[in-house]
Amino acid sequence: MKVGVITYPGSNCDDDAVYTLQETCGWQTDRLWHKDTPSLSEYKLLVLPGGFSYGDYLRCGAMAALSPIMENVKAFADAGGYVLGICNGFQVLCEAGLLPGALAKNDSLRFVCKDVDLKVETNDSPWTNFLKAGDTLSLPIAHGDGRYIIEESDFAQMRGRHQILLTYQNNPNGSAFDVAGVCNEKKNVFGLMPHPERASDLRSRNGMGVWRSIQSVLEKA
Amino acid sequence: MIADTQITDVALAKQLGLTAQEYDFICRKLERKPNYAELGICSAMYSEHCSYKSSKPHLRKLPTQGPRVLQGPGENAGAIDIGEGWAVIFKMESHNHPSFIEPYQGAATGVGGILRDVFTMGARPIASMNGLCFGSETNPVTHGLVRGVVKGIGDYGNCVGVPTVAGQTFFHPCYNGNNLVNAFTAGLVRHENIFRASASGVGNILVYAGAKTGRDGVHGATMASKEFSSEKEPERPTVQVGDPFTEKLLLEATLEAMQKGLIQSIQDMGAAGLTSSSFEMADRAKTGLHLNLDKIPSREHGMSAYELLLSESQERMLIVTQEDKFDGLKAVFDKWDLDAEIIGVITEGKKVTMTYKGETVVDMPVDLVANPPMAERPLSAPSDLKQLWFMDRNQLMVAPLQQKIDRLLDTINFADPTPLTQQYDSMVGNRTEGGTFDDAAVLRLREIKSKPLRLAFSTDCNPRICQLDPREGGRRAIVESALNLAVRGATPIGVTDCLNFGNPENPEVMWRFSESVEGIAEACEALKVPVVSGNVSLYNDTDSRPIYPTPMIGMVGLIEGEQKLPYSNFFGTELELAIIGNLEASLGGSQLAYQWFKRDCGQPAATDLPASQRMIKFLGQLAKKNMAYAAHDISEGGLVVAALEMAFRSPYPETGVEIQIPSRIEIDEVLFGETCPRVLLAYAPENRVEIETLCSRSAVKFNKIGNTTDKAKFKVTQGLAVLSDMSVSTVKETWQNKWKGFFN
Amino acid sequence: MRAKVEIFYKDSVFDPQGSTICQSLKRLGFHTVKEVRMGKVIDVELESSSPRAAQQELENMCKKLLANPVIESYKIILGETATT
Amino acid sequence: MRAKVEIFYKDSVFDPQGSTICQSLKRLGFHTVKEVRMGKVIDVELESSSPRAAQQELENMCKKLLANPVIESYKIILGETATT
Ligand SMILES: Nc1ncnc2c1ncn2[C@@H]1O[C@H](COP(=O)(O)OP(=O)(O)O)[C@@H](O)[C@H]1O
Ligand SMILES: [Mg+2]
Repeated sequence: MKVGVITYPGSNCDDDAVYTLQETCGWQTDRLWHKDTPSLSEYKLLVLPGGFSYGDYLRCGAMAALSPIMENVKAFADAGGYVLGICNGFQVLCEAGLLPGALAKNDSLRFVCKDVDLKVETNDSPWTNFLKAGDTLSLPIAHGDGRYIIEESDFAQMRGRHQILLTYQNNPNGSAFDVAGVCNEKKNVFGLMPHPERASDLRSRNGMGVWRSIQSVLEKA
Repeated sequence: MIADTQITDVALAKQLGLTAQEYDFICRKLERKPNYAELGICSAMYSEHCSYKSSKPHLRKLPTQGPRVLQGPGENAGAIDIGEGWAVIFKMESHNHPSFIEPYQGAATGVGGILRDVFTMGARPIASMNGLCFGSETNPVTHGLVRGVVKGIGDYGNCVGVPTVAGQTFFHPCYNGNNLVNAFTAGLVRHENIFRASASGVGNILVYAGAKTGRDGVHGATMASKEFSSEKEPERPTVQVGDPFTEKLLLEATLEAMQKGLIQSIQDMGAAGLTSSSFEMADRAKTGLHLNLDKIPSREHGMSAYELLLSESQERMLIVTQEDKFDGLKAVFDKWDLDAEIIGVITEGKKVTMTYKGETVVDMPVDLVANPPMAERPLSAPSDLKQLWFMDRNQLMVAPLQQKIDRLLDTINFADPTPLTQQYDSMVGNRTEGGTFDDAAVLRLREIKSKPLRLAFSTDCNPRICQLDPREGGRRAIVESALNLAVRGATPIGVTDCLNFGNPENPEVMWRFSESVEGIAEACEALKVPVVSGNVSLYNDTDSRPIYPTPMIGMVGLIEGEQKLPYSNFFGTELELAIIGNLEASLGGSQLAYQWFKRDCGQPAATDLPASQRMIKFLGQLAKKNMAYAAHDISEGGLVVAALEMAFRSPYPETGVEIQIPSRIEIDEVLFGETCPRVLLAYAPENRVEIETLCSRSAVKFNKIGNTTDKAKFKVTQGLAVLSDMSVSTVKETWQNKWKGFFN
Repeated sequence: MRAKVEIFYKDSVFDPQGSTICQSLKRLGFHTVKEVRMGKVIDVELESSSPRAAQQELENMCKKLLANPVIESYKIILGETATT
Repeated sequence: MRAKVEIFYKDSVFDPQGSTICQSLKRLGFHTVKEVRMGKVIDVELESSSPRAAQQELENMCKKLLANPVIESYKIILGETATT
């Protein structure tokens, strides 16, 4: 199974993602460069990693969302391809319009790095089918701009469609409705602020739940 | 013919910080007067910050050799062999003065500078630490400084993606008006990929790479060599603004170009910018250079040669390579959206010449600039040491124990640093293991597949001891750093130091400097750890009052093979506690002495170096047993603080401690003494025999001192007498809340 | 030609910076302060053929990059110079 | 009364954010853009007795809290309303 990790200028969790996908999950992992526009059809999964693309200048993820490769990523997602955005990758997906909502500065105005308890809202998704709805999942966060913003009506609709996958048990950043991770309507695009790739072998193995979930879907596909 | 449009004289030289003798020396060597740009070059390179003219003779006393040393002091950073063909590169550096003027940018650019020192050597940075000293918490400016410095460090390191994994923060009135920001970074590299900064190969080209040059920080090096005064506004060059995004690009571009064989040698442009990087590279290779300043990518109009040479714009590199590699090099930097321009060529003749706008603006021997005359600084022992050593032991003796404990803990120096440490990304890189911000951070080296290897990092310095007895202060900084590593099971393998002192023209400051360095040297020799890099920051005074001597130590340790990390907290409520080392310790220079007498006093007892070495070895062997135990070194605040910290970090809120002091033993000395080396150990009772046996085989002392309980109390008894019985959770709450105020 | 773009969070989005500044100002004794909103201002030097062209270009820049319509609103101000 | 304070880095201070945005705009095809400086704008609602009093209060706020005189300069604009 072949997966791709995109590097933007300023991405800094791309190595961590590659390490986890390749060494821990055992998937063949290619690095993709934001300026290139390769055919993505050979990939089962694309990962937009964490970091500070373009230094988080202007707005997190805004400039990366306009990278040349993003046209291809959009086409890939439109065709039903699986796309995961972690932390800065989540911000890029929102800025690119592949996920609803937006991410703003934490209400504490501070960067925060710690383990947080998440609630698995639903397992009716390719990203959480290995988990149990209602379970607690502890994953690390490390961000300064993780406050998810969404209108109440949109939230209600997304919730009804099982698009809200993860919420915080103790909201660390002021996210609306405690949202930590959401997917699009088709559920093939998922973004989350916590870092499953930092919790897949060393600090804990809690992140494996996400990888096992998507693996089962990709293997069937 | 040299352009002499601007004539210089002694008065101008003095304005730029040179002495009359230095100016005279320069004129004699040149056989003419230097022009303005040349004088600027000398003023920067002759400054204390660049020349080490006061400190160099003393630094020669530090042991820098050892079987693992691949690169000692003298390059951008030191290199230590860790086996399997890999090396760890590390260094610690100060950014004190810039951080006082503009805490956020000053601290940020400090982190940027140390990162560049490490990746210039070819290493990928994997961990950072910082040592911070601030003035009194009641000083109104302290809060702003703490907030700015912490945010600056965090924003820069987080953005580049290097985890900040450990550090030390110390508050004391002696830093009012002159706070310290010392930044440490370590990186990983294969032996064969270590790069050095030498301009060798006549005909090779010099390439400028990275961010464009502006007027920022012109004369930063000279500023770092002057004291602050609260009266007159210090000279303020334009503050340098850090750009961590460009730094990240520069890091990736540099490592990629190195890996593709496009770089022969490289140096970052740090203090004194292009001037120091070019002259130092030529000096190391005994070559000359010719530079064309018109080629420098600049972002401001109308910059003079002087400004181009002395700008301290951040995120820039000077690269040496063969001419035919330039296209490849440029392609790599283009890929990362960075400038790369040929600005010069390596020549014979140990001379640097520079042209600008068609004129020769600099024509100077390398040696004259790169090797300024050393300064002879007289030393004299302070006359008031005996007074400082006086401590009214009786007054303490008669006070009730609980009162002493309460006062001991009533300080910002006993506080949970979580509100600070959470602002640092401590996990990026996916190497950070276990609880970060313990005595030492531990990182697994995931890139090394042939053998499980981990590195441990710690930083330490106790300025009180350094003030009262600088030689002991130097020794203790080394031994405590080493113990911080050893309690996590790591073997110390290398040291970097950042020596922060006052004005070297003050003989008492210089005496303390010399003593500290000798103390560090003694301890390093005893523990067989070499010093491979470091930094000196002098002129840390305000209104002629020097800071306490602060030789901040950064130490690196190695853990080979699979072994479980020891706990650093009480991991159960039925553990036994033992002090490894002497039961009693001296109160001289202790936190209790300061808290009680409101001044640092008492004569610190000397660290027993052979005992320290045995203890480190013992801790290494204990860690290999794969037995569950917890270890924490006993330092500031003595046993009381060590035990409380271990209780606070227990996963069980009901965890308590009971300390039983044997009869006829001095209670204060057991509980509050800080003589080094002492370690607090917690273990399951069934393991006592094995630990005791190892202790006696290792010739270290084992003193059972109490146990953990499930009563959530901190209890001290002697015989039947209960001397203290306080609630752990109440103390913990205060401990947790102290730092929150800084960040609201 | 010089122009400025001001970008603020929409009123519906909580502005933690603004409210922190407001609190701090009150703590410092500035009691006349009622409300504070914090925004970005982008000062652009551009060589457009006419003010109308400039306006159009800036509109496009805002739509494409400078502002995020989900949470922000913007205002273009032509011809003003930045603070010096 | 409504007022605005604009805060920019002083001209002599490097503005990495502005220059990164400038490069991005150029890459996106906005070739007329020559330079970008990024600043903050603070929109304040205050109940001062007079415009003069307001001006004075805002000056004090800038000096005390809003601007960092070491690297920033500020400009007070009375009476304007923020974007909505
Ligand atoms: N400025 C700082 N930067 C990073 N880490 C810090 C800083 N200050 C304190 N820490 C971390 O917090 C931990 C606890 O601090 P402290 O209580 O002072 O240390 P100790 O365990 O030696 O008593 C330390 O191990 C250190 O790694
Ligand atoms: Mg310690």
